[in-house]
Amino acid sequence: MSTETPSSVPAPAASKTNRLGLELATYRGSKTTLCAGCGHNAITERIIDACYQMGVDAKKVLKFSGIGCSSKSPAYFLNASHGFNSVHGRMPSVATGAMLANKTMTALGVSGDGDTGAIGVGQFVHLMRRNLPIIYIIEDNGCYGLTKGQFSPTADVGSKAKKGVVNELPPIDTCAMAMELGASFVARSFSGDKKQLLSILKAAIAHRGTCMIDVISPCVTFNDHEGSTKSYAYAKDHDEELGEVTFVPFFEDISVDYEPGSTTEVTMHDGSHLFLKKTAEDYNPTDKLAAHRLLHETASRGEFATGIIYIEPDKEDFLTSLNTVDIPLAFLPTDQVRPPKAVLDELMDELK
Amino acid sequence: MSTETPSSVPAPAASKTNRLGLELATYRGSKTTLCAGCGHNAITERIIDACYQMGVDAKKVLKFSGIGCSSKSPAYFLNASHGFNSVHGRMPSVATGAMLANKTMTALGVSGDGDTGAIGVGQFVHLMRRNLPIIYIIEDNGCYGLTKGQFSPTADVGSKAKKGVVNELPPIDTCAMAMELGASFVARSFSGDKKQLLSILKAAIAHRGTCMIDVISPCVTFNDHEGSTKSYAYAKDHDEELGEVTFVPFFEDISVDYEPGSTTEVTMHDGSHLFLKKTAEDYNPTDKLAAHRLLHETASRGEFATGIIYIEPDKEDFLTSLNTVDIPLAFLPTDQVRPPKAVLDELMDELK
Amino acid sequence: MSSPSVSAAPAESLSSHHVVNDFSISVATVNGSGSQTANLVLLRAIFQMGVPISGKNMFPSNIAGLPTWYTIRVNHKGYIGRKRDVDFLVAMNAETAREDVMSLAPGRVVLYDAPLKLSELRDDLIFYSVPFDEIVRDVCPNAKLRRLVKNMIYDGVLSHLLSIDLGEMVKALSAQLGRKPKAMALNQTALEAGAKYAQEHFADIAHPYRIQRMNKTEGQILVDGNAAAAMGCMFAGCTVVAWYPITPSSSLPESLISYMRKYRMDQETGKATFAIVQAEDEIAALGMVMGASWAGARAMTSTSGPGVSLMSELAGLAYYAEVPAVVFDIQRVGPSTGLPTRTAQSDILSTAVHSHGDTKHVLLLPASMAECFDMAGDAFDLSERLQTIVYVMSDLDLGMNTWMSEPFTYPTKPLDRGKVLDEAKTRELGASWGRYKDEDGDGIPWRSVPDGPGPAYFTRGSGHNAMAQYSERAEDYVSNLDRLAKKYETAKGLVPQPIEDSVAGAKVGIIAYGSSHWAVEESRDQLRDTSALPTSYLRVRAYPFPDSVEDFVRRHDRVYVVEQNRDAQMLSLCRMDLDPALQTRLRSVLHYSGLPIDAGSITESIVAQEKS
Amino acid sequence: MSSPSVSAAPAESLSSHHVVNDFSISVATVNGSGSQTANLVLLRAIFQMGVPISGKNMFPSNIAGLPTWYTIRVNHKGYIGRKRDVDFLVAMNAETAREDVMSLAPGRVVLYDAPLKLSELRDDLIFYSVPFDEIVRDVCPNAKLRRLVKNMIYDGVLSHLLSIDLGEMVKALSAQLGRKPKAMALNQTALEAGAKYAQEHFADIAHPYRIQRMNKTEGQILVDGNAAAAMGCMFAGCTVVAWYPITPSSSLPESLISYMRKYRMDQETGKATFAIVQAEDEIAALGMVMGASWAGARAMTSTSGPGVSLMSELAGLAYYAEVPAVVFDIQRVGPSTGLPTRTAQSDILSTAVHSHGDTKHVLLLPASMAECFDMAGDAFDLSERLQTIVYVMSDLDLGMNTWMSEPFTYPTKPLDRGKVLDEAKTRELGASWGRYKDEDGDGIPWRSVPDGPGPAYFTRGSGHNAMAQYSERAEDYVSNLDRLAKKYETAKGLVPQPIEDSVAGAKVGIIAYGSSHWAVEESRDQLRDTSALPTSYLRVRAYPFPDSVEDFVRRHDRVYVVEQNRDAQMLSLCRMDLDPALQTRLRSVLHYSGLPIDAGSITESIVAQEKS
Ligand SMILES: Cc1ncc(C[n+]2csc(CCOP(=O)(O)OP(=O)(O)O)c2C)c(N)n1
Ligand SMILES: Cc1ncc(C[n+]2csc(CCOP(=O)(O)OP(=O)(O)O)c2C)c(N)n1
Ligand code: SF4
Ligand code: SF4
Ligand SMILES: [Mg+2]
Ligand SMILES: [Mg+2]
Repeated sequence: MSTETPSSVPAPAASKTNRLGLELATYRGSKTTLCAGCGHNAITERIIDACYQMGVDAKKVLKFSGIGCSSKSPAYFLNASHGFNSVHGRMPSVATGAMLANKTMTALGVSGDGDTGAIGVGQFVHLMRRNLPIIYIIEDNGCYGLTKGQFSPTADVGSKAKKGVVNELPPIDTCAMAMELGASFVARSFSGDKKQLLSILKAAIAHRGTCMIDVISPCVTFNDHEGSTKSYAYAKDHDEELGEVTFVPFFEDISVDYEPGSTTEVTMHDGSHLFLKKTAEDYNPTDKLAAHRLLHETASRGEFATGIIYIEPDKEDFLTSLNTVDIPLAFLPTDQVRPPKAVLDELMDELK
Repeated sequence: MSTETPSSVPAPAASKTNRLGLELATYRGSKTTLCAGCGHNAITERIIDACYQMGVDAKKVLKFSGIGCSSKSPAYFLNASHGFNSVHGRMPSVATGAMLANKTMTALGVSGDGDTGAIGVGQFVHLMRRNLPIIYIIEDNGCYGLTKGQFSPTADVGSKAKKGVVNELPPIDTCAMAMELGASFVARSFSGDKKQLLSILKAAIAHRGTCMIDVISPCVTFNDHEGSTKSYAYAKDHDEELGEVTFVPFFEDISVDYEPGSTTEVTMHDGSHLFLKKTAEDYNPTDKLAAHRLLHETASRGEFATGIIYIEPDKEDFLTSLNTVDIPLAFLPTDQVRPPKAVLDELMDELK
Repeated sequence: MSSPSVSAAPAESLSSHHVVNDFSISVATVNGSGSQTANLVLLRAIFQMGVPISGKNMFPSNIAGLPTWYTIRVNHKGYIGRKRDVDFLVAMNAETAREDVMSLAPGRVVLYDAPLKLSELRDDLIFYSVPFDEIVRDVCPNAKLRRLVKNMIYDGVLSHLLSIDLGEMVKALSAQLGRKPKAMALNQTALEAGAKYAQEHFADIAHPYRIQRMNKTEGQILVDGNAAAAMGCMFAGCTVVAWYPITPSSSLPESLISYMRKYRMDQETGKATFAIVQAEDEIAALGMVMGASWAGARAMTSTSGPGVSLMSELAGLAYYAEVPAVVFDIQRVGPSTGLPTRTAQSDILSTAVHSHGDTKHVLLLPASMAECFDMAGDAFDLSERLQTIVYVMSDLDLGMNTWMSEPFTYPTKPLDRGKVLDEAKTRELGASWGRYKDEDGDGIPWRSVPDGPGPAYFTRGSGHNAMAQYSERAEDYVSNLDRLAKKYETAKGLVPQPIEDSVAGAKVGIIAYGSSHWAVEESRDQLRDTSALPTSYLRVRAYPFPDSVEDFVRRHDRVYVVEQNRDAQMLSLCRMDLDPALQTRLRSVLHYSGLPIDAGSITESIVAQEKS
Repeated sequence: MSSPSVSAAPAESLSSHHVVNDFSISVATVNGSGSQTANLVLLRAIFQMGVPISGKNMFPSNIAGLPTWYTIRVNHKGYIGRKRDVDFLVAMNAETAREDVMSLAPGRVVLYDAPLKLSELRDDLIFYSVPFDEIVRDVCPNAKLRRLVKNMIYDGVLSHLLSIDLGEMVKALSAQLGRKPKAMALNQTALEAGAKYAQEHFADIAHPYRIQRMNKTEGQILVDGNAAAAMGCMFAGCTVVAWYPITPSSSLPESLISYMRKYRMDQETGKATFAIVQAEDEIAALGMVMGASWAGARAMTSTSGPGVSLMSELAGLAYYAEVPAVVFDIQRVGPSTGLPTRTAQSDILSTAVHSHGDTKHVLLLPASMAECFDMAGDAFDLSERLQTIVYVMSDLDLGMNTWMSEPFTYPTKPLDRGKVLDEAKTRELGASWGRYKDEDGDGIPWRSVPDGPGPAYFTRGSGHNAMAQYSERAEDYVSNLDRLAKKYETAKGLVPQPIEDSVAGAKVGIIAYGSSHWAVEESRDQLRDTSALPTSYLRVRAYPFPDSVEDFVRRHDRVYVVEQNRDAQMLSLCRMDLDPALQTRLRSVLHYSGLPIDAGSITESIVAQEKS
């Protein structure tokens, strides 16, 4: 049946190259199998752009993910990079291990809000705490896309009042958590904000430490809010023409462009509204308490603060603190990892 | 070999009774098997005092814990209450289930900083988020007592600079997390502060919602800080008289008493120092942002803010939002849980 | 078709006469294109004509844009297992069309979307080309909906080609869309347009496959196993549900939510006699179930392989602290994430010995819709009676596919809440009560539930004696573990007993379980009719095995254990548990392609092994 | 004593002559009272006298205040398994003293703390009463330390009663405390005071147990299995360790940390050739190990039952995505939390089939200190060679108790990093390389490591074909699973092979593994000498079983599988894997009290089964 071929999607324009002399196309991955209009695809595009523009050496990149629609994305960019699609919620530990083995690599992880906020929140907490050098992107759609639209712990994104069992729970603010726990680069953006997302990604590529980027990324198929009049559930029950539960309509990408310091309203595919507030140009992201205030104040107005929320440029990262030799542990020759016989003799003598 | 007998430790004084006409002794549990001087024992005593003084009906209390020295404590108080010592880090889910089954009970959970902050932090996050009615006590000693003194994610408590693999990680502030995530009652105290801890516990008994109480509780046996000159590790390597690794000395309880608004310095058994800052009498614990500021400012001075840090008295709790019938689900009669035959007939007809 | 089976189909050519009520249809589309209504209408129309059918969906593990096959089997004898070969292909998906066509046996039929030009591929098939885009343009003015409406057109075409009464199609459509007049009207128009097109263009061709009215489905229902199990849970008095989404399990708790909200909630006050919580993961889901069961509720969760793996540590606690818990495992293809949308019976062995230490669990093995319903009730009763975790081992084929069934029987047996101390028993036992004491010699102790009349005790997963006190004594540990082993013996008499269909004089036996049942039944007929091999059959419905399993093996020379996994997992349990002297009689028939097992594969395997 | 064994000791009375170098000592104290130095000094002094010994600690699962027994077995023949009965009791713990005394066989000896007044309890034992508190007052002015120093006094008394050279005691003490002059002086004073007291008060009594110099320990070391395994890991070139504390595993990574910091870190720059991380739990620990192995490191973790259970989901990913990982399981008593400080071999079966879906794992089964060391190396080599998770199934008895051993052999075999693409191989295979392609017919594919010369690929736990592309095709799934099964076959030839000790003409065979080995060796002598039953012995050292296991069974009429669990887990694997025709030959000897298995129990069980 379906087979994801490793062949790249042809690049739109030709022959423009970056500082490594590479074309944009070399940063692409396999063809996406996500729904048309899914925010995740837009994020994939920005990752490709950012790596291309920053002249990232794809051979030095490790891609990671958990399980979910979002977690499939790493197959859709950087075909020249090794990737590890792990199990649900466990990407942080797998990425940590890989970086322990080879600290010279650049880690780029993609997770979902369910993958990170539900089953994976324990590993998320400890990843943030360690400040491991990694770009950790949450493709945040407030639902479980791949299992067909259940609410995730960040549910509420742009949605109206919802009924049912879990929906009254407050959303987890992954930015506030990341900051609280020790991540040294915390940002939020929107999948449709090309300019902002690209610049955040480029800044993250330049930062050493945990870059936690929460990207609001609409799921066009499962915005299953009973309170939303254009939702999937509504269509299922009320739509006079559709009447089919397995139909996935094609959607156009949503895109926005708005000024620093301003607020914009985005109408989602399901008709709900999202309010984004971009941090002003004079916002100082190195003041943690101010960053907390920003998050709380915008949240209390029902808005999402976007931009680089917090950054601590010089914070020591986990790998540095471990103080390993310069050669990646993965490639140490035997004589550096097997002590000489004299050492065993010494140990044996002590035990005699 | 060892057997924990259910017989109670005899109560010190006799015949004084509470509003239920019960003596303090009836609130006791089995004899503790924790080390002499362990902060956890002092907390056990305060729980007994608080339940006695509040006239709690022990038959309506459910005790929960995970695994650790701390998690053994529920065996040492309220023998008349059912208790469930679960597995490491999973107390939140077990307690949630039990309260779903019987919402008329009072849940009282005891965990450790390892049990909560390491393996259990995922369930902790979601417990806080749900605001389940429970008194959730972390007996916080900054280490794994039961497995002999490894650092826990709250390590740093009163300790000096430490070397080694994990020690450079910042501690998790469970109060800040609980608040951020939605717990409606967040407090911190010290096991040796009888007065404050007792009054916090009594307030918690009166509150409906998640009461997260982080109680700093020194481990007298494993304060294994290499940087601390009176530590266990130091003794092991340097002490001229001891020279025995399995010896556990007896310690006296540490106790403190200091005024609201003031700061006190506590010398721990290992010689390290702890600075406690009690919230002032005019501190307003209903202002979340102020509470965040308090935590951050005291932390940046190397102090621990103690007292009720945050409270949201009217926040809806999880069980209320589930809107179940008044009778506990556990005790519903068959005719309320098995729909009549007509319902099955109706369902069958729809499928024909 | 690119997937249906591992081995190639025998190249048997179709004779020129009609095949009536005995063929398979495969509709190849792209998922997310909304073909479900069309496929269900087709299925239901045939069902309404009294002809036995089954419908199986082979869908990809994504949301939209990848190939999907919906296969319908029509069989007058009532065989509803998967048929390996496709007789009638509806090719709507450009991506797989070529491969799908190439895999057909000669003489088979292809209905395809005209632009695919499939008739050029082979000359030994019957092709019907339909210009769906042209037809849809006429019937559907809203361009956005055309992709969707195309599907109903193939139903219309099929009604003509297969002689399905158009009226039954319309009736089936209105069962689906009756409450949505606009959708109904649009789809009916499309249906009729398809039928009309076929009448006009294909009237002169002899159509080899036909549906003819019978009376073999009267009174029956069409349902999927997850819905059946959900109903079972509701009627079993389930009060607490904690779950985490995972394919192919999610529709069980999701169906349960709908049923419970409709029938177990006061429609005015919204007050519910249940609590359903979407947990943060499977560990939390089982933790909640155990907490709730411990506190006296009837609690369950539903998951699939990866979730079961995560539950391993708590499963051991349930076993050792003797806490009831009901877990549905809707098995899918492993190892690891595997093929989430394919079926298997491959969690059997690891679940039977789930968790570290000496643990042994009770597994129930439903094979039909009725058993998905009934065994939900059995699971709660057994779990409370035995005070342990009970797994209901369903699978994707049962759980998510559409099956015919007799209507379910209303359960009249009172709920068995097990040995829970009531006032009288509390008084009777008095101070001699011990939470883990074998009062009755069956290994099952008396349980005290919080807030009930019994005394309090402290539940723990660490060492304890009969009085539930903490103990590290070797004697206490051994006697407790021996009692647990005895309780497991007791379970053998309480679990659903095997069902035997023995044929006098048969030397060959077959042991099977769960969804393999239907293919086994059909294979037995094939073996009897074409290989003159009469077989007896024991369908195992639970683990641990009642004694009758050993008896059955003893009474046959050779016994084939048929199952859907690579590692012969049920056979392994037989090897572990049955008389060593009988082991040489046991043989294995395995199927593990992710597609439901089919009769032909079983027959071939047994015939081959009988020869060797 | 309240715990040593399930069945009662045979009431055999001691004859009046001396027993030399063949008895057991049990020191009953309270944990946290600091008796470890005293017990190790006692053990080491006897060892220095050339007499074979073993020391086993039976400690509670808490930190201080509960009963602990340290048992030392002295045996001139070199039997170092547990001895069921205690010959010499040192009773320092009021709480258990009575029960400990009552459980002794007649004629045995008790040394006790005078206030316990134990001599009143029985008149068929030899009692020595020592007023420890009085003696300690004289030798230790610091009142706080007296509780501790008391312990060294019993060593002094024992040196006299057992004829242990006091000089050897002092030497052993200085091996422990040599670097701490004050502690050394204080303890030596206490030791001498104890000896003096004994000389003065017990000179006229005939002491029944005696140590006499031999030369059976020369050149040997004393070590515990966790330290041995840690050294093994260091010399195996381990570079990444991720772990989570759990008894009885913690001392393995903790020892490893000390060794690595000493020998694998530049003492000036602090730069390390390793990374050791205390993870947040066992799931994360295995995740880190897998990430590290995937990226090319030699990575390991160490845990016990509850941790293994939690690792279940990731174990399936390691199997299916073919990622190396080394996991030490230092087994303790389950189910659930069970008895964390007691020993068992009860994770065997569930670990062999760990995780959902069709999974099968490689288990290594060390039985000695040397094997704890060597198999650490084997585990890394096999895990990288086979590209899968490998479990080293040690246990508490091996891991935490003190054992004699020949010094370990320096490994000279080059590290086997397995089939990792280097420049040449990358060029050779070119575009035909497929991550999951069976290039060499052994089921083992070639692996490309990130940042190495090979091409990039996408690793996933979902369905994939030989080229590592996502695939849901039935054919791809089946061929991949079949290749994994073939790889598992290949493993049989690569794992450590069984060690056989066959006796000509023996009709009875014994199969055992791991820490049971020592009791089996002793039992075989008992069977031969007292029951005239010669036995052959196959010690299995790994799973899956090499063919020699089946051969061994074939060559014997009856084969006893000896193991330390309730559910006959290794026997179950034999039942699953070995020729069904051989099954009637297999029998079971089980021991599951949490205490290490002893020879007497095995002998009794085999003799009884031979009779029946
Ligand atoms: C252990 C386990 N439990 C459940 C699942 C089923 N599952 C697959 S994806 C998913 C949720 C994905 O949600 P999210 O991370 O938000 O990603 P999205 O699809 O929304 O991008 C779940 C529950 C699984 N794969 N593994
Ligand atoms: C799954 C699992 N992993 C590890 C352990 C071992 N273990 C027991 S207690 C404990 C840590 C306890 O630390 P904490 O919660 O801080 O309690 P404390 O003993 O310090 O009071 C650990 C790791 C376990 N019981 N279960
Ligand atoms: S289901 Fe939602 S999240 Fe998944 S691919 Fe489709 S639009 Fe994206
Ligand atoms: S080890 Fe520490 S935490 Fe545990 S009981 Fe002793 S003092 Fe308390
Ligand atoms: Mg999501
Ligand atoms: Mg702790």
